[in-house]
Amino acid sequence: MKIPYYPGCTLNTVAKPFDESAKASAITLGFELEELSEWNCCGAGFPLTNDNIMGLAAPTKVLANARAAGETVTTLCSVCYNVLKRTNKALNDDKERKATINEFMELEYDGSLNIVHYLEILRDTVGFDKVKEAVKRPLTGIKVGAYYGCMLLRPGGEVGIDNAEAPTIIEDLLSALGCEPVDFPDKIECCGAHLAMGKTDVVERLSGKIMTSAIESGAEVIVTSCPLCQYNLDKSQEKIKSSDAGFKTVPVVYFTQLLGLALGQSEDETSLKDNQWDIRPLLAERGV
Amino acid sequence: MNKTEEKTKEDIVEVDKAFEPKIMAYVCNWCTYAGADLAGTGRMEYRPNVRIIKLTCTGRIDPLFILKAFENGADGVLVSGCHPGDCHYTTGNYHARRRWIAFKELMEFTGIDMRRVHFSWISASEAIKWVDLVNNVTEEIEKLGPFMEYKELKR
Amino acid sequence: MKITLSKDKIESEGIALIERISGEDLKQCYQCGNCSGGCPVSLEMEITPSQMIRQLQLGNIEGVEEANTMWLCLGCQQCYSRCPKSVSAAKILEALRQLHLRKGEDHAEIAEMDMPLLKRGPQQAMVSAFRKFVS
Amino acid sequence: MPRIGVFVCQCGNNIESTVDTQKVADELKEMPGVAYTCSYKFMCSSPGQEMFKNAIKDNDLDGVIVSACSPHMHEKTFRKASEAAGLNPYKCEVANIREQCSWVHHDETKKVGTVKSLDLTRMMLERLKRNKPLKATSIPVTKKALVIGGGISGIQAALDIADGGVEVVLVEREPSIGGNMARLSETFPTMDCSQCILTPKMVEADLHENIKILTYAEVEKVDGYIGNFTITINKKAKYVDESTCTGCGECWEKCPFKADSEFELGLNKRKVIYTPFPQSVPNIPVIDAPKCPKIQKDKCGLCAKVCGPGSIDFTQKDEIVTEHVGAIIVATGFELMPNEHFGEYGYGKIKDVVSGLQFERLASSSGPTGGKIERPSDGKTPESIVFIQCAGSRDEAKGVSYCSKICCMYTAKHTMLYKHKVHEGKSYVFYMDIRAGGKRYEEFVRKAIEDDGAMYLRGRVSRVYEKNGKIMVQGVDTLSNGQQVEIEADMVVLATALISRKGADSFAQKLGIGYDKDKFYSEYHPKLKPVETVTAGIYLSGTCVGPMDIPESVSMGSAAASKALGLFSSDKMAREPITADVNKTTCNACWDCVTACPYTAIAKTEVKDREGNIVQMLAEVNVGLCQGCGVCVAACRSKSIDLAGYTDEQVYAAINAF
Ligand SMILES: Cc1cc2nc3c(=O)[nH]c(=O)nc-3n(C[C@H](O)[C@H](O)[C@H](O)COP(=O)(O)OP(=O)(O)OC[C@H]3O[C@@H](n4cnc5c(N)ncnc54)[C@H](O)[C@@H]3O)c2cc1C
Ligand SMILES: Cc1cc2nc3c(=O)[nH]c(=O)nc-3n(C[C@H](O)[C@H](O)[C@H](O)COP(=O)(O)OP(=O)(O)OC[C@H]3O[C@@H](n4cnc5c(N)ncnc54)[C@H](O)[C@@H]3O)c2cc1C
Ligand code: SF4
Ligand code: SF4
Ligand code: SF4
Ligand code: SF4
Ligand code: SF4
Ligand code: SF4
Ligand code: SF4
Ligand code: SF4
Repeated sequence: MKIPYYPGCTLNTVAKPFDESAKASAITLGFELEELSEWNCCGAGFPLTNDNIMGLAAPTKVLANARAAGETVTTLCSVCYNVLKRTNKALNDDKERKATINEFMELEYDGSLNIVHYLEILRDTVGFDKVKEAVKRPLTGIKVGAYYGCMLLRPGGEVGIDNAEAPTIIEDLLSALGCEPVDFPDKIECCGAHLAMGKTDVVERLSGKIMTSAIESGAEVIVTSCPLCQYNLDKSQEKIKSSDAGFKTVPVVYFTQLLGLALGQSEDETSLKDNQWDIRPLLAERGV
Repeated sequence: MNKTEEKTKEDIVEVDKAFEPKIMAYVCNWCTYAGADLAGTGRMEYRPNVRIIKLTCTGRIDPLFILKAFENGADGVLVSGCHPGDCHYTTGNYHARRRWIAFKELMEFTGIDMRRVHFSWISASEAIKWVDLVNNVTEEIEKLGPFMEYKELKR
Repeated sequence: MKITLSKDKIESEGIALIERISGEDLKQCYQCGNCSGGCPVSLEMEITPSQMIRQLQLGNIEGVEEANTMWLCLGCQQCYSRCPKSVSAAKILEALRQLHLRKGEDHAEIAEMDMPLLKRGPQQAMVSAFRKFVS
Repeated sequence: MPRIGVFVCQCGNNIESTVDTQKVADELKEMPGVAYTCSYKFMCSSPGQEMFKNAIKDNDLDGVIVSACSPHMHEKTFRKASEAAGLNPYKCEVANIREQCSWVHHDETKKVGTVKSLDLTRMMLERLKRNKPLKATSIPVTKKALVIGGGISGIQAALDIADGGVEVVLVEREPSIGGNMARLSETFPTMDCSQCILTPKMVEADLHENIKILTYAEVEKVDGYIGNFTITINKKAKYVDESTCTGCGECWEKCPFKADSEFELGLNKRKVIYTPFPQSVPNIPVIDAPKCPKIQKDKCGLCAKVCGPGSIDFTQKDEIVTEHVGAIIVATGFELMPNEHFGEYGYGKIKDVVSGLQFERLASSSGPTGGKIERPSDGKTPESIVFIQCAGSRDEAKGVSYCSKICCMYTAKHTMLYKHKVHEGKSYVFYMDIRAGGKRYEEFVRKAIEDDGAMYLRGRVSRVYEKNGKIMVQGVDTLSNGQQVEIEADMVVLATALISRKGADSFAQKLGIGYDKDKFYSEYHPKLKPVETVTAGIYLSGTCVGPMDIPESVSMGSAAASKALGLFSSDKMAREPITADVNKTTCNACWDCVTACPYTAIAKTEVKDREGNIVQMLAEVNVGLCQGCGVCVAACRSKSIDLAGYTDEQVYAAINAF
């Protein structure tokens, strides 16, 4: 089974490990992520203006190209998922808007694309019990905090991969991999997002609060589904550590890296060495 | 004496020899009829061209009543009942309202100028609204002149 | 600070423009404060999201123009998600930013961006920040 | 040729000053069918009416017109007089030449008024010629009432009707009457204990010779109309013989199995054979059949062994009973918004986040903790409690748009109960507005704040989460610069929205009454007919209409009872003969009238031949339900339905005389 796949700007570059481990895991689980032959950046944010439809042009172009490739498109990055899904809804909710935007499109888009996140494929198409069966290297005893951030969940009515206030989809996957998921209160709070560009002090406070919340709840590892979350959590630790000697760092990895590992990919294949805060000593310590 | 009253009084004298429109009013027993009574109790004054037929509810009004009025020499027709939501029979006037939509087409088909038909909601306390309605409609029909088409058609 | 209220101010062109850009009806907000309670950056803001909306309800655009609120909003949708009236503070803040950006006024702090670091950071951060701060 | 009399009233000078009444009388005299006319000073006076009656008799009149004041004024007077003179009252009509003529056209030359009066009377004359004599129907009234729902409101209604000397059947779906009030600890604004004031009423209802209580029972079907309803009731099997059970309690003492107590809202267990609470009325247990191993798998049977009178009967079946009643009072009450609703408030997940009603149980001396405030998770006395108002209420996005009206008050009460029981405790209340509009209500809330130290914070809570065994409440105080506030609490109480009961809409359809968008039942008129429904003979009471407190629920119960007693005050109920009737030969069964009728008074009926084959379908008007609006008449395209007193023929005759 081949599923058209939209990587988005970041997975093609700095978030390569996210992309590669996901692709490799897919093969093991019996499907293939087939990258769209033509794609552009989605805009990295759903346009919040009401009077200007041009912000919708970039994501609509992505949707049009994806629709040409099939009925479904999958994404890995939470932001891409959010933008594409909301754009699709916005177009379908307002036919007039759709018509207007189509006037600017080379390829017309009719609104009929189904946008799914990689996690949804694992849950709904493959099934977490099938994932569990495929696990070769159970990550037994590793306490993992699933960090959702904002884009995967909100607004509930428009994005809604899961319950927007109490999601469990990543935890359910982690359980299938043998990990011990750790619930922590700040898992749906925002990391600071684009304030990474300039307002790093704010990002440190927000990301720091999230990580502290995870660590205090017992997490030894944090997984994310977004390159920006990953970056903010990673980068903040550097700074927090320099100002607070008592702060214990925590490895932050993409959920697909743990998935790949559990499915039998090597530490190299899952690019574990590329993570800023190394998870390998912990794995070694636990003998997994 | 308010402004409308003064004006109409002059008019009455003046139109003595002029065209006197005949206006039929179909009103419901509970709201508009009582509103019209209140105009009387308050000794208000309005143009005398209207003849009221009291019905149970605007929902009772068959669109044919309106055509029939024109056939019998009316120059204009008024229909008025309780405000939406206030119907004595809870929803009768909603039925009436829905019926008008279909009725408008029929009217246009029969060649009746819709300006000759007025629909309105007047409650039992809105005597002034009733007075204004009658005055305004009378004035407007006066401008439109006598309704000849149907009479000719009948002949 | 005293605010002098008037119909002209409350129903000004500027307010209408903000409502048009955001697609939000400011009157719908009943000031429950939920957005401010849930906003992850409200502690950093000079005026919190619900206060910002209140100022706009009073027609006091200048009062919110000065505040850092609009430049701190992350677009995380927590405010909108939990608003009992489905008002999006995020969209209203976007409208306030647009008032600047459409006049060609970039948000000054762009200069503070750490460019070399950016090379190693995720593109999406850059794209997103540029959309929010630069015309 | 008809013999019609026309009586033109001068009303002293009220009419005469602008209408030449003599001229009207004279001109009418010339009209065909008119046998008598006159002009008279005061028609409504005693001599006027004597003259009127004599004229009818002397001239052998078969119809009369009184051209006088508005029919809303004296139509009744003149119809009564007609009847006294031997004339059918519906052969008397009033032409309105005062309110709608002499009083609004001030032309002293009398020209305008006379012309208009002539027209109005002439139109009425043509209409009258087509008036049929109508007979005010009267329908017999069954003097018995059904009350559905045995909460405080239903109990009050039942007691008032029963005290009025009329029999009442009180149907309650739970094993005991009492409703939600039975769950409350103490009640605002007077703080009397709920059980102390409710139990005597429950017992009184139980012992009242005019009240029959059917518990564990539900209304399945309602047929008929005002004065004549037939009710089908399903009495669920209790597996206990009510006639012999003494309520000794041996059975539930010994029953070895437990289930969650519905009454305690999951805070406690009950046995499989149980009464919901100790003061239950009737004090007769029921067996929770799905949970009883004896009934499911023929194992156990302990209760039967210990029951002295041998009242346990595992073979009992549901029973259908039929009741004939004249009036129905609906008092089915409310429920709270279900727990799962509050994701951001951690409900369901965090054990110490409870609903207001659960808090009532924790504060109640007959509750699971014996009235000690203890947190459900570990039984610890909470040092601080956060109360969150408007949980689900006033929340268009995720809850209901309306204000639940009572939660401001019961939250203030909760803070007091807490303070009185836990002196060291601190309570915090998040509110948006305080709605305390009742007698001594505002004072009550101020007391909670000023005397009992409840900290009121204006703002909504954004989220509630657990951290290190504490419940973190993150919200805002909009009065202090819209600042985020955070409280470490031991317990959180949600003032959850009052909502209509599940299935309230389908139950309304069964009864033929209206409901609003929130599925609360609709009053006939929200101000002036607050206990009536569109269906005559069915009345509303209590929180099935909308959120309200005990005083209001009780007042409404009494109001509904007085409506029913009014109906029962005579054996027969007079009905205006203004009702619709279907012409059986032309009705083509299109059902346009059926959908148009606001009172569901038109039924689809089958016409059968002698063999019982259906030969035709017909619309048929139930005159008991018909209110005479005439909507159906205008709806029928084949002109197969007409309204007595306002027939097409009558209306057209009036139009033709225009
Ligand atoms: C937490 C809380 C605290 C409160 N505190 C106070 C207070 O301090 N003071 C005060 O004045 N008010 C208080 N109230 C309000 C009070 O509880 C209500 O006003 C009152 O209980 C309403 O009574 P009712 O008879 O209308 O409804 P209910 O008590 O709900 O009774 C309805 C009855 O009908 C039965 N029923 C439902 N459907 C059917 C059916 N189809 N067939 C047969 N039976 C049916 C139900 O089983 C129930 O017994 C409080 C409410 C809450 C939630
Ligand atoms: C400004 C205002 C606006 C309002 N608007 C609304 C609204 O929009 N909707 C709404 O539902 N309610 C409204 N209300 C409330 C409404 O007016 C009252 O609820 C209602 O009028 C109360 O009626 P009542 O019969 O109890 O009292 P009243 O109307 O006061 O009637 C009492 C009567 O008793 C007579 N009386 C007094 N003493 C004696 C005596 N010793 N002997 C004989 N007769 C006596 C008085 O003369 C009076 O006629 C409003 C009230 C106000 C003040
Ligand atoms: S949550 Fe919504 S209603 Fe409440 S203050 Fe914020 S915008 Fe206004
Ligand atoms: S979108 Fe902006 S205002 Fe809203 S909660 Fe997030 S950061 Fe705060
Ligand atoms: S019948 Fe009417 S018009 Fe005649 S005297 Fe009586 S009140 Fe006046
Ligand atoms: S033991 Fe028998 S008599 Fe006693 S309560 Fe139970 S059923 Fe009734
Ligand atoms: S038979 Fe059922 S009800 Fe009776 S004691 Fe056993 S479990 Fe309890
Ligand atoms: S009564 Fe008070 S707590 Fe309840 S919904 Fe209304 S305002 Fe909110
Ligand atoms: S007159 Fe009105 S109530 Fe009677 S049957 Fe017709 S529509 Fe129904
Ligand atoms: S609308 Fe007329 S024809 Fe149709 S069912 Fe009713 S009575 Fe019969």
